[in-house]
Amino acid sequence: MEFFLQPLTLVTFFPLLGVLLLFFLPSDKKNLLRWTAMGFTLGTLGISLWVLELFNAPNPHLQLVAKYDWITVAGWNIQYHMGVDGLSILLLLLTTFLTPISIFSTWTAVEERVKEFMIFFLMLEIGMVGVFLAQDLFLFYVFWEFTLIPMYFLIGIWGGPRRIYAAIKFFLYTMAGSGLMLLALLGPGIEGKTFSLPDLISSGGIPTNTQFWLFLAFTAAFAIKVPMWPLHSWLPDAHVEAPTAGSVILAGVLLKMGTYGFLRFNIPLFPQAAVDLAPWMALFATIGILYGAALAFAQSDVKKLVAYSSVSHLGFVILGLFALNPEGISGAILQMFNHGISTGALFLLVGMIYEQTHTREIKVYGGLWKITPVFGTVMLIVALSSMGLPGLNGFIGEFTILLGAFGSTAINNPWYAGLSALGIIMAAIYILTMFQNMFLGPEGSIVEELKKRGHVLRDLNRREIIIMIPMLIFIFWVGLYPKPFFDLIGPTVDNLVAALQTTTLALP
Amino acid sequence: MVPQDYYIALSAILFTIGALGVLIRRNALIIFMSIEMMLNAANLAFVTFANTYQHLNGRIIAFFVIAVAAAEVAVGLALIVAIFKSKHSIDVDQMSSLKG
Amino acid sequence: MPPINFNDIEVLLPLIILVIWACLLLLVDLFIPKKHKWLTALLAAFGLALTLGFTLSQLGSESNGFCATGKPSICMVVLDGFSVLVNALLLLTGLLGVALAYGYLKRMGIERGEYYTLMLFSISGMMLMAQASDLIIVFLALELLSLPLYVLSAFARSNSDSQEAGLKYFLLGAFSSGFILYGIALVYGATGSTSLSQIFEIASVGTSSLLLTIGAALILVGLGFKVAAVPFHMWTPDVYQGAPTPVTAFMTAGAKIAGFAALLRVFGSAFPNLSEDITPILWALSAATMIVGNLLAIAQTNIKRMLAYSSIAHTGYILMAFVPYGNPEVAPVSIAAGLFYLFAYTITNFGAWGVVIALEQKESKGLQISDYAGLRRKYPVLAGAMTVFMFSLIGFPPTLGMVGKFYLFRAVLSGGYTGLAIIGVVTSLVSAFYYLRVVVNMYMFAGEPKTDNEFWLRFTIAGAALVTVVFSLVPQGLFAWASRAVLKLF
Amino acid sequence: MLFSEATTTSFFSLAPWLVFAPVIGLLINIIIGGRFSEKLIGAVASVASGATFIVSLLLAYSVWVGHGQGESIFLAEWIHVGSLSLDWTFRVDSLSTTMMLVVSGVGTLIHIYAIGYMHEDVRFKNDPSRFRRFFVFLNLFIAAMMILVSGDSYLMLFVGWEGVGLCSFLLIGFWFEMDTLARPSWANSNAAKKAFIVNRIGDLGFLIAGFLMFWYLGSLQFDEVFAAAPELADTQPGIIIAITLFLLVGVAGKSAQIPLFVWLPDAMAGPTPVSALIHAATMVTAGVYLIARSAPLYNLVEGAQSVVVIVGAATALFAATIAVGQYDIKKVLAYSTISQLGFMVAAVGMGAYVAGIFHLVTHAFFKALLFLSAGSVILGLERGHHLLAHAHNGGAADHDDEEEVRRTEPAEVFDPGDMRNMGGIRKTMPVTFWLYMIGSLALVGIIPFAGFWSKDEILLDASLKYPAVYWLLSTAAFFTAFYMGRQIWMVFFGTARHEAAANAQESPKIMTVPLMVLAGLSILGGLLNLPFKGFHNLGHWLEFTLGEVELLGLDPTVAGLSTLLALAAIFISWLLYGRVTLKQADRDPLKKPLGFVFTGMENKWFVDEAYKAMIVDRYTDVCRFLADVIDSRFWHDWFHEKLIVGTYNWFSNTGLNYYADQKIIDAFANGLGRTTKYLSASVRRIQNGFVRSYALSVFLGVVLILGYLILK
Repeated sequence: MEFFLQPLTLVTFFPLLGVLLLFFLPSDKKNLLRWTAMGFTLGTLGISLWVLELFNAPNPHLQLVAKYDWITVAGWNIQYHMGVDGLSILLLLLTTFLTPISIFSTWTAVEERVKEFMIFFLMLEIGMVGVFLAQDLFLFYVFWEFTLIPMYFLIGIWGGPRRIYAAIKFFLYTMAGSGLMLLALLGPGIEGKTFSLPDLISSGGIPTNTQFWLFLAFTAAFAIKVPMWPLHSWLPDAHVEAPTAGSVILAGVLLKMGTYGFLRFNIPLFPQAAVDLAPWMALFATIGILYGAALAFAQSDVKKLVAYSSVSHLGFVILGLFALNPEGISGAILQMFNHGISTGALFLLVGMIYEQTHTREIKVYGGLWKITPVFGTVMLIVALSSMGLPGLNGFIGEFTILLGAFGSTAINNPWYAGLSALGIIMAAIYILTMFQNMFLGPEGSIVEELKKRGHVLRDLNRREIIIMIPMLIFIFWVGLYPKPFFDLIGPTVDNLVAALQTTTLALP
Repeated sequence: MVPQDYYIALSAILFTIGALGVLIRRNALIIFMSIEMMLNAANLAFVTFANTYQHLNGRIIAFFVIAVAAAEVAVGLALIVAIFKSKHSIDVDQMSSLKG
Repeated sequence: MPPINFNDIEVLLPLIILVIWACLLLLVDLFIPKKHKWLTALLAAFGLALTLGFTLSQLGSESNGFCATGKPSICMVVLDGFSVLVNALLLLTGLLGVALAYGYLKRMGIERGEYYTLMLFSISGMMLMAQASDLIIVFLALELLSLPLYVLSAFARSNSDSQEAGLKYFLLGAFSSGFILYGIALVYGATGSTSLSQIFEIASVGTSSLLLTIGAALILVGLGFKVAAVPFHMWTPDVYQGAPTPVTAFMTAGAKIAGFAALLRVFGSAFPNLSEDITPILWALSAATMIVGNLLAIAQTNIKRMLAYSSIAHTGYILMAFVPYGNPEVAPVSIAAGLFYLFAYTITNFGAWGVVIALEQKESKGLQISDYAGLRRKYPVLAGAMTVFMFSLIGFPPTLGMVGKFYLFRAVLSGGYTGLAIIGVVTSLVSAFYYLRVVVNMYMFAGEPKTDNEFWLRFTIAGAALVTVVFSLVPQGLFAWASRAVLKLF
Repeated sequence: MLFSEATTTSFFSLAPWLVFAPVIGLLINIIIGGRFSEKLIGAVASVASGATFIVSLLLAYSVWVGHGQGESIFLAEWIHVGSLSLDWTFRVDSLSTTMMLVVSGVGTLIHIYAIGYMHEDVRFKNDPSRFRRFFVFLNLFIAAMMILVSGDSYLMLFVGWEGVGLCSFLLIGFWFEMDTLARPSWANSNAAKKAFIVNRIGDLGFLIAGFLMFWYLGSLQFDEVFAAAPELADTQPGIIIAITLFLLVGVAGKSAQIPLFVWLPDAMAGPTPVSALIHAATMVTAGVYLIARSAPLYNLVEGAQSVVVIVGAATALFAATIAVGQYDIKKVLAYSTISQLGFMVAAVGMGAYVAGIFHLVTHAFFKALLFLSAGSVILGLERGHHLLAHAHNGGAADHDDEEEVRRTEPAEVFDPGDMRNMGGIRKTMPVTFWLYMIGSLALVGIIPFAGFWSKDEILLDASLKYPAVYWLLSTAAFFTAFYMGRQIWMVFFGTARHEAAANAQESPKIMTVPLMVLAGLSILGGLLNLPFKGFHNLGHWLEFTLGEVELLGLDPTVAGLSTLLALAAIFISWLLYGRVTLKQADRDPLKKPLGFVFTGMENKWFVDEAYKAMIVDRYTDVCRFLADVIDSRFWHDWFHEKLIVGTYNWFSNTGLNYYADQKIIDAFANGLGRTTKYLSASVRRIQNGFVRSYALSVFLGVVLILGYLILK
């Protein structure tokens, strides 16, 4: 019993109760199914808030640790080891926050096979929360891979016309990376006789050469997940075909698993390699930022646009992480959260209009702000947050990241930050172009077409507004008063950077 | 006395002939006979080595092998007969409906 | 003639019981009317369970049996942790095989009592293989397990595919026994003995002779054939497709376990000194098997064939663990990993074949992957279980397959064969292609599959799925077991 | 710290209300404004803006009684991460209060004016519901501008900096579904987007300057930066130069200097109060404020200063020449604004901060006046035009009847802003005419109007420090007088060239009264800083913040020369435009003598076209290329689909003659080349079902293994 009452165990496996309950509910009572799933995700959110309450921010170490022997025979030393610290607390909250929002957004969007949808969604939440809390390499891997399965079904069953293609591509791509990670995480596990991350870090001393290869292997998994340029090819397909809720979770949480992996594993576990390779990571991040932004501009499909913008935004996160200084890393963590909120909100909004018009072609829209003023205003705020307008959340993250990267001794080249800052202009270009083409200008052809079909474009309804309000609150909150967020992150990051400085040669 | 190397060489040749027979012939019975030839080549080797080491082991093994070969014959012939009954042919090349 | 040694009997006790039971069953079956063949099945299962009980009671004991007079190290059979676990696994395979077969035989109209007897005999051959400590016993056990399998493959007499499968298997099997026998002869020639312990002693003294190495290589070929390693695998898809499905299920697991047991036993205890020569060959075989098995599986539309190639691929994975067999530090991990993976594979595999059997209709209908379309809607539990099996075969959590692969890779990496491990990972990725195809069909396409409600089949499938998931979450016990499977060395 | 001076008369703690007041105003209008009447909405917004003005006054008073002692008022922690620590802190000193007063003062007047203006505008454009939105945006602008001028750190300034950029975007694109002539079009939204993006380019410079400051000077807070700068200037002056020049990029964006000025003329798409408030009086002067604020940095590096001067002076002249060739009443003013901003930038570049700020203040007065008067003219023409339309339709001219207006579609495309449609408005709109005259005279710099004093001070400074620049600026001043003269003659004198002009109607009081206030300020603004000893009020006031500044007297030569130039220019313009009234279809009289030069002026020297050809189109091309060719065709289709998926297909084909599972592979199917088909056929042959070939495989395996063992 003690095992199950650990706060972190509870927050991870609470949705499992929902899954079990859903199995026994009749599949034709759709609203019952929806509210059950909603209830359990809200419950998880509640538990995660309890975790936040228990979390002692100034303590830079793992907290609320749940540690039990799992497999400890035959030379194995695998533990059920969960813990939360400044690196993961925000992402935990982001996950538990976005999941109910996504489920709420499916009320009218998912009408078929509701029961399965909800089951998969709850399973997905288990995996995602587990990824952010696991402190044992093996446990992490299990959760990491597990998230793939429900997402695969979510895309493959409830997705768009090319859903199966997208689902398989998503699955194989991610699996390709994680396979190498599997080998790599066995490396320290065999050498160090343990899979516990804190133990491995504190024992340290992986030879520089080994660090290098293991770093690359982990990078393969994380870089695909992020996705870093040039491994991004699966993302637009997956995003375009995924149902709205899937896109939200995919962009909001799943991609963060990659950047989080870098932060949790690559940097502390292979500090020397991280320092040595930081310029390369920065290079790829910078290319990703510019490339993603350029591509986003050229898209005619709004979901693709947002997908490519994710490539660009997550480039910022990578850049910040490998600045390897407190500014960059804190900024990157906050930016993960921000991106989850902003891009999640973008996908939600795109989904809301798609539900009415069934097209994602930007061309056919136009002048929506006049027809649907509330929708337009919310979209504007979210879009501005995505392009990093000061006063909104995106800016805080991007600014601190660029600031950190600019003076980073690890990257040691202000050009990366300088060029990446171009990404901010390019973000303005594609976001504003998108906003203009959909919401400004004369009425688009879709309005006429809908009229012919007897539809009138409606503004956001109450449910949709309720979905968006918490997103907007976070957008403003982080933008205007990010202190509580930085307070959660700061101590752990300072500790991490200090540890880096003691374990590596290159950092002064 | 014939040197034992000759016996071993003979056994190797017999084995090879047997193996090639399996590869070349199309009649299931002849293939089967070739396999028997391979087994007997091994028997010859056993007996020769037994002679070299002055053991009984190798000779006893030869008897085991003969017994096993007999069992194989029983099963093999039954299979071949069954197939002949339905297909009226024991050409192994005609049995290629399973492939790919 | 030496007096009967009860110790010898004890070493082989489960095997002896099983053989006697099989012989009795053969007789009893004559008196069981055609309508009540379930009784035969039940008796066979009971025999297997009984033997399993005896086998498990042997856990922890270690001894030799049928030793040369005055030379207690030169023995015919051996009892050790490894053999007990392999035997237990084989008996489990048998039980699952019976469970899968019962309804199927009835449905297909080929219900005859000999089926179970033949299975019991084959299992006794397999068990003997795990316990053999003399090459000639290995050969005899090989024949004992193979001959009933030839017959079983052709068991559906009216089905020409089944006949073809039987004959192909028989011809090629006999062909490969020729190699193994000749290999034994050469080893005998090189060392003057067929006893594993003596071969080990002699081989470790002198420099390794070419004769010995070639002999060992030929034995490897023969065993490689049994476990379906590339390039000795070509019979596998044809036979697995043609044979009645429960036989196939039984073969994929049983013959593989026995083959690997012999491989480990022979090479681990007799030829560790040849590892310098043999390891590269094993490496190549393993890599080729993984690659060819997975790539050709992609092309299949028939689920039996696909699973056959998948079985080849899994041979490659398991072989991977044995590549560092000559490294005394890694060898125990290798054995444990291999054994664990065999267990994981057996459970998953039986589950998957169970679903295949459930959907198979007369005249080889319902065997296309596209016949699985819409399974989710009509039979959600079946589809769910199949999904679990497919993910387990890919090696995805939370399934046994994933834990097994984890264990395997650990062994390989411990031995320092990173390249092989990478091939393993990449080919698993390739394998996801075709396993997912089944899942896609079940969940994302519409169709009207049909299946009969057969309790034991359903029970087996559900049980396998449950075990696959649950034991992946609490594998501690299984790991402990696997690690007890130590080869008794001399 | 908050009340370290602890004077009873200190109102410093009110500083946050600079922002809160307009935010409360806009929140009220957003949340419950839907139920308000237009008057009430306007009143709420104006009161909010007025409250800001009062707070500004109180703050200025506090600074004054504190003998110029400024205060930093801490509100809340903001970004504290690593060694970066920034707070929401308001800086109240003489410089920032000057800006606050200008912004909130002019802003409030424009709020009031806009109540009248927008009332009509939304009706002419057929969307009265947008009235509320306008005032929300205006209040938002005031809030952002207040953050800009009161920020205590570069980053907080940047928040306001981008915030006003956003408001500019929103307000330029206020009528986003049409062009300036209310035809359905993308023009207005394009202008809005252009403004934002060009500004962002400047902001990039700002950001990079910030990064440099942080890493080399250790902070972004003004005082800390300034304190650390001298030391750095000794060791690495290059860094300071870089910082100041990157800041200049930001300034060029926001204050529409070369080469980033292109957005401002387009920004005239916004409603006229917006043009007046944002794009003339306040926002665009933020760049000037930034340089003045960064004076301690600029003072350290003379090289950077001269760059600023050159940019400013060049802009002043360049824009002035373009203004000569424009026909749109607002476009002329827009280029005039750019030109005047050039004056200011040049001034602050020279270190003549007082002159720059002085001109900023006076310019705010008279340019706001000019724009608003121009707005009045435009509305007057609109009214006249609608009157005509009604007359033609035989209906009564009742403008307050919304239904009536809505049904009335303009019979022809009529551009009420085109000066070629005007003429003789002097008579129909006398109040506006006089207001416009005052504004023009102030702009042209006729003594004693405000513009004279401030411009003269800049010219004087230039003549002392940068003689060449002095001549550039004087030439610009000459052009200024010429284009203003041209405008006045074309708009107000002569006879009407269009019936609408003949029927133009004067604007209501709510619009003209604020204009009168501005006119008063335009006349008397010079009093702020007369070039006589004891009258350097602004100079002394700013000294509190900027440190010792040089206070110049009046140089009769410079003043006389500039006045002469102005009068000469006006005279020439009368010769060309005033003597004879032009006909509507007439070519511009300058066209003939100047030829292609005038064509250049007319077409803004083709800068927009050049940017489009060199940058905009190229950017689009590159993006398209990356998206279509590199990412889609090469990376996605070729590499992934052909190479990876194609290989998969190929293996599918090895076993079978057709795609393995059509339904699934459909998605992957991309056709196989002949080579792959051939290959697949040959591989298929191996697993052919023949026992003997299987045996051969075994045999070959044996041979291989034995071969390896023997030959090893």
